[in-house]
Amino acid sequence: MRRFRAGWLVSSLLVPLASVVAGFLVGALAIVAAGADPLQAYGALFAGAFTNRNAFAETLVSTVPYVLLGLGLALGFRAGLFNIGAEGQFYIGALTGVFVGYSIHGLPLFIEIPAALLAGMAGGFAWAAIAGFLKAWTGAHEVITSIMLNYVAFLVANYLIDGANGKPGVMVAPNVSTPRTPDVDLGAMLPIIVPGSRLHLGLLLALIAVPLVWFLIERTTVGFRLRAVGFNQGTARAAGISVAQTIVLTMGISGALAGAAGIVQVLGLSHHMTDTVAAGYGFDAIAIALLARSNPWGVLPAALLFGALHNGAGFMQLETQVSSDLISIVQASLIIFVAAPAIVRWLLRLREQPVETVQITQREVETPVG
Amino acid sequence: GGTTGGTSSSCSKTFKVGQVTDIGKLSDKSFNFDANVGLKAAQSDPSLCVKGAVIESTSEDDYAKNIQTFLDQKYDMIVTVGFKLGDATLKAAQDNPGVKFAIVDYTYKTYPSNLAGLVFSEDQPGFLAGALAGLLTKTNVIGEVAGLESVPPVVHYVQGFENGAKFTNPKVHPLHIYQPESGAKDFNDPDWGKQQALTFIGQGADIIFGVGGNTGNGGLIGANEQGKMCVGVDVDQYLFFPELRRCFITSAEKLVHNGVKTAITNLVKGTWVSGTVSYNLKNNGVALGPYHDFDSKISASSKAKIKDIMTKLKDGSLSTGVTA
Amino acid sequence: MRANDGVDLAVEWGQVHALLGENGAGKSTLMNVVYGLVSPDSGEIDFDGNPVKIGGPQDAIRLGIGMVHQHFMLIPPLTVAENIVLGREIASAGVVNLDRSYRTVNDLSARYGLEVDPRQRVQDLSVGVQQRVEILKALYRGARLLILDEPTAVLTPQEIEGLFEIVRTLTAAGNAVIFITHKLAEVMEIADQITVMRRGQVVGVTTPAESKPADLARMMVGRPVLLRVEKQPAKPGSEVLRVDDLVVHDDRRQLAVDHVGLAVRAGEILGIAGVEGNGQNELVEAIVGLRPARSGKVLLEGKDITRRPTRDRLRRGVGLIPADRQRQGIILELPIADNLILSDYDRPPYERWLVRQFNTIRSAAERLVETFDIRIRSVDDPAGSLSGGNQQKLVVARELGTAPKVLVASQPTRGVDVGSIEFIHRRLVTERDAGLAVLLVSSELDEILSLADRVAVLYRGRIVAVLDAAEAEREHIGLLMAGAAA
Amino acid sequence: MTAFLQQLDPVSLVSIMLITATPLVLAALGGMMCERSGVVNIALEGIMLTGAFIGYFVAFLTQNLWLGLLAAIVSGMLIATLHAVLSVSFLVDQIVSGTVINILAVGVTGVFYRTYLETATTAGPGTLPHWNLPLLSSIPVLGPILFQNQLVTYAMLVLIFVVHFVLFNTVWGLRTRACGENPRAAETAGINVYFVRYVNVIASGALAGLGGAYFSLQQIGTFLPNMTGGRGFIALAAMIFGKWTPGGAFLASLLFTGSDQLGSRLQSVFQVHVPLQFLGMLPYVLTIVVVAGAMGRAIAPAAVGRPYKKT
Ligand SMILES: Nc1ncnc2c1ncn2[C@@H]1O[C@H](COP(=O)(O)OP(=O)(O)OP(=O)(O)O)[C@@H](O)[C@H]1O
Ligand SMILES: Nc1ncnc2c1ncn2[C@@H]1O[C@H](COP(=O)(O)OP(=O)(O)OP(=O)(O)O)[C@@H](O)[C@H]1O
Ligand SMILES: [Mg+2]
Ligand SMILES: [Mg+2]
Repeated sequence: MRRFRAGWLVSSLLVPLASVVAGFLVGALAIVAAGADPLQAYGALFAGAFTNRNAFAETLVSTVPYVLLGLGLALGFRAGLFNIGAEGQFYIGALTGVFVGYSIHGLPLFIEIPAALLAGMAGGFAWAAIAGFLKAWTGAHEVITSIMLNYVAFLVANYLIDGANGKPGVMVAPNVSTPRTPDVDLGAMLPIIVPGSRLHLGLLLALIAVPLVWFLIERTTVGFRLRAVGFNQGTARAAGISVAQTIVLTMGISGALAGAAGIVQVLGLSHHMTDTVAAGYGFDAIAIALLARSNPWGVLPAALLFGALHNGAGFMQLETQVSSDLISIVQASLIIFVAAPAIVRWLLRLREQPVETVQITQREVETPVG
Repeated sequence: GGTTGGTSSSCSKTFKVGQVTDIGKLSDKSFNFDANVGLKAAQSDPSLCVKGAVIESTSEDDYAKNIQTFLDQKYDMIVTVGFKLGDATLKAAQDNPGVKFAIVDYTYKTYPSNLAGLVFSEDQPGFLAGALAGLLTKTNVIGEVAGLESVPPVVHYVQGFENGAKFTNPKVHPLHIYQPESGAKDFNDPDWGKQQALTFIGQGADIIFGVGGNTGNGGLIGANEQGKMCVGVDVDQYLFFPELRRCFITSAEKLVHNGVKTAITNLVKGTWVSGTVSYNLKNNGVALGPYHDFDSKISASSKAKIKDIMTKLKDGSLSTGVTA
Repeated sequence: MRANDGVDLAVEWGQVHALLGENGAGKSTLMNVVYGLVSPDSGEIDFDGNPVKIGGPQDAIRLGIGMVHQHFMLIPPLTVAENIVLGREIASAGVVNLDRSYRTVNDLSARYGLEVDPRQRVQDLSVGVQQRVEILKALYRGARLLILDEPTAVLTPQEIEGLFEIVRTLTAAGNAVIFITHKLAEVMEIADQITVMRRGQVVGVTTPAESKPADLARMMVGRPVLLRVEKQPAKPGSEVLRVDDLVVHDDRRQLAVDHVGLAVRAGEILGIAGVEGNGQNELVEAIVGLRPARSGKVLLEGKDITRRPTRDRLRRGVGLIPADRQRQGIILELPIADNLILSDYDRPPYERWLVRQFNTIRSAAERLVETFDIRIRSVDDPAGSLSGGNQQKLVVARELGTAPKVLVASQPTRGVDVGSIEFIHRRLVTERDAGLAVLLVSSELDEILSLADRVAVLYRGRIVAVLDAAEAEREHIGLLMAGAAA
Repeated sequence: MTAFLQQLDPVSLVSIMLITATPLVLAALGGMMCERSGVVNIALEGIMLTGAFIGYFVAFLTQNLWLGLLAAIVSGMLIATLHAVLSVSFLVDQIVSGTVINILAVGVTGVFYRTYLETATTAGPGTLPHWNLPLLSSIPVLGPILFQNQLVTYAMLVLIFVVHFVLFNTVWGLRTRACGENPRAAETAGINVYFVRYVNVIASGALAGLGGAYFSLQQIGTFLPNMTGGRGFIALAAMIFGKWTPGGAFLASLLFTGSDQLGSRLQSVFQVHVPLQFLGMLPYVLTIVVVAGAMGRAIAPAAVGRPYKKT
């Protein structure tokens, strides 16, 4: 029993801790190489993420979309689907959601907010379902299609908002000089939950989403279905599970979460949409889902970590004047050590657990769907 | 790297000036970069006592936050770049009347007294460069490799350039291409730009106008590689691209750095001007760059023509025909 | 030579050493240790009288040890020749010389009478032929000690005879063979020495002369085993499953099931005899809806289900024991409990309002584990931690547990030890007597003969004969399976 | 008609298609070596970006293009080695380690560009010379398309055949494919799966690194942040689309660059006034359509993406 306890302590506390430390250490090397003082840099990063005025609130603001995006991708991974398309689904979700948001008027917020949210999620669902449908019925590899759909989604949003050939887009706000949609109706804006900050109700939505997604995956028959398909399509099919249907459904739900991220950003922050609303979220989302080992609960700390890094980066640059890309180096070195506990075990010369394979994307490559 | 320090000891008060870029970041080789040049210029000018810093925005939700970061650090002035920051800048200016704001390439209908919108008549240098191109082209075909059509300054340059070329050479056949919107590659797809230049050259073009950050620069590289002439943009690119020197006939200059430095100077000297500040040929906010290596190859009469056009544009007796 | 688990095993040159043991006894693991795939925690291996260190298969191959794994170690998209020479390629300057490879393989297969086409892709081969390729692989590497892990499961009686011939020539030439099987008759016929394992330990060393099959069975399982199935003549009831003029294609769009018609009635077992790869899998998959029927009909209790989805067919009372447990039977990564209720995961009592009912699932699973004597630590362990035989028992337990109207059982006892075979067979017979209709597909002739009430022989996708099990006799069916005209 | 042809300018169209396909093909070939041995390589983008940066950085410091080219390849191999160590030795999910490398590449190149290159005013060593192959280059149509190129493009054309030969004719290729289809079987045949995977992953780094040199050393003559612009992912698509074969990947890349160039010409030369966004969509939509319709299922190497663990 004691040895079990010790093992548990090591694997669940010491190793992750050591991983983060190791990650920051490697990041420090890069900071030095970039000609800055790591202590000053990390100090500023921390202050900018947590201790400055409103910093923690801002960190949470950045965390919200990460949580929703991370959940979406994690869910896909569990079904063996590598949904690279989060960014595109983010765009479409924001687009459909904002359309409803500025089209409805004067209804109470407990109607308008859900309406806009659902519209956004529906948009994301539909967009992701395209890739799912193509995979299920033509075998088209979702990595290709979802990458391509990202570009298409951006261009759709861009066309509807920016317009083309000098003509304004159909969704552009009248009499504003910048290409953006009208503001959503007052009742559709997510209320601020920390006065004086930008932290909005989206945080609660994200926090609710985590247990919901966990429950969906681990406790419902739908979740069982998608895990079964993720592990072994042949057996799933023989057990009467429709693999094709499951793939479309899973891609859809995954996309709905990405879409939710998009519309929540709009309803909570800018209240209107531009064609760069999703810029920069796509790959962070993948990294977060992977860091979380595709586990919904894991998404929470992973998203918080990324939110803190994202948010602290500004102040770190103000203090050090090193390129904002520095944060990517820190992110990467953190992921390496967190995703590969084996390395840390090996560094710490811990022989208890053998190197275990950490298979996060349960992709079953060999059997195509039919 | 960075722009910390630089203030001389004689300063009674140090003015802290922060710049917030749009998601194009400083490496856009365009207005974010030029604005930063202006900020650095102000900083290294000992008479101004300026300490500058920049924050690059990585996603559009950062705009308001990054401005706020400077405000929390009690900065005296904040320079923002591009229409994408229009809303965030206005709101911050209204909430912080004690802090001065300047936004590049953007105007408002009404301004608070602490906000200035710096705009530039890109059509004028575009027209002049086009006029020169019209005179120098032997094939009567010229090409423009441009950035996003949704960014007004780009369109002003292109239209000015084409009108100028037609003005001096009615037979000229201008070809232009705007970079398709792509998000990640906006203003930053030099290889694409280069291939477009090659396409134009395949159509007989002998002068390429690169107008669109690194995408346009790709066009210049293509022209240089094929031994054709090229026209730079925004700054005197002859100085920034030593390896392309032999192709530059001139650059259509938009002196964002001057604009930014002037705005900062106004703050320091207590001569702050709010509202729309337009820079044009009259106040040297825009200019036609030097001919450099082509100086000898351009006939006196041509130079005279250009001078004449310039004066006409200044006194308004000639219009570029571009409606901003 | 010695290996761990406190196992001692001594193999003499020139002898066939049979290794028996119940499922999960550790036979494969022990052999994997000898072949360097699994590294022993303690103990040593002596070869030719001197201790050797076998760090990996390279070492084993160098020493002249060859192993034929039951789960084939072949690379489907590669050709027969490529598979055989892989690792010891015939090449000049790093470039594979295919012609010489082909010739070498041809010579080899001629020498041992193992017929293969070196140019064919392995994925296009029947399992029996794949077995030959595996053996050729070992021989090509000049194995002096040949390990065969349950090699006869997929061979026809004729092929088994052929294999035994090879084994005899090998041993006659002074080589040694370790022969793992669950079929006692084979042991009696081929073995010189016999080692019996149970729960990772050696429980007996003997020879065919010293002990009878029943004794071996008792040693393996630890209790007396009935090797023959006790059953009354069937009392067939109404027709449950009917297949009319069915045509099915395989993955390569080749005709696999060629206008097959058959009917199974309640309370009877219809056996489909045939060498694997003659359309059995396609037929089974078409019946349960995993593969479209090009033409023809599948009827369940008179209702046409040809176009119904699999889920629907299972709901209506079709049960399936697939031939390949690891590809269609279980999900190695999921807990044993989930695997035991797989086909009912989304119906009450295992589901309420889309929510899975774990207590019900666990208790149901534990019941099945109990009744079917599956050797596990906990129903929460992944199914992948079970030995092959126990994985098989898991599938059988699940399918019989759901009380179907018709059970399509494909190779139901593959890789299962005698004790479990006895058990599974008895279960099938009792269910039959309770009115279950069973379509038994098996390449084990003995199994067909001892279980089936009627026997249909499948050859090249056609049913070449249907005989009454009573007067069907072995050699005749064996010939039919091998394609001799009926 | 002739006017149309003159406007279409097919020779320059095809030659531009070929040139712009260069990094796609090289990265796709790299991904192929990698995935044929059972290791997913989603890091092609990051490796190319690194190659583009290091290649130019070294060329800039030494003022020697050839050293730069070498550095691009070597840096690609180094960063690929990180991928191998993580995913082969430490059994990290291959998608994770690939993503890490992509993020890392953006960071490292961005930061060091800012620190050491952005404000540099001295000229770089320019771009790789155009080599017009004697005689060949004067063949009418083919000459300008195939035989008036720069080194990286020539290398791409040659490597298509080399990689095909290696994968399908050599001992190494046979073992590579074996490890990608069934590593356990490969091991029982006495093959060192780890070694094979390491070498292939590193080889893919060399190829993608060379692809990076295309941008900074062959086309542009300087480094610019994110100048690879996501082409690593298009290359990934081209590889899958080409069913993990060099020839297929080559054609897939041409389809992509072709539709891209066509879109541009519609605007610039034919001055068709369809919304630019739709022109921009052309290559992506076309790829989706073809992948879904014409090609159907892409059967990846069976074991790709799965860390191999000895028992
Ligand atoms: N690589 C492995 N890792 C963990 N457990 C294993 C491994 N291989 C086998 N086992 C376990 O060791 C025990 C012995 O398995 P093994 O396959 O050797 O038994 P067996 O005698 O071959 O049984 P069968 O007759 O069913 O093949 C089984 O309980 C199995 O679950
Ligand atoms: N890595 C592993 N982890 C857990 N269990 C394993 C592992 N490898 C094998 N096993 C289990 O041990 C059993 C024996 O392994 P192996 O594949 O050698 O079986 P086998 O005896 O060759 O085939 P059969 O299933 O016919 O007995 C496997 O069926 C599998 O259930
Ligand atoms: Mg076994
Ligand atoms: Mg076994």
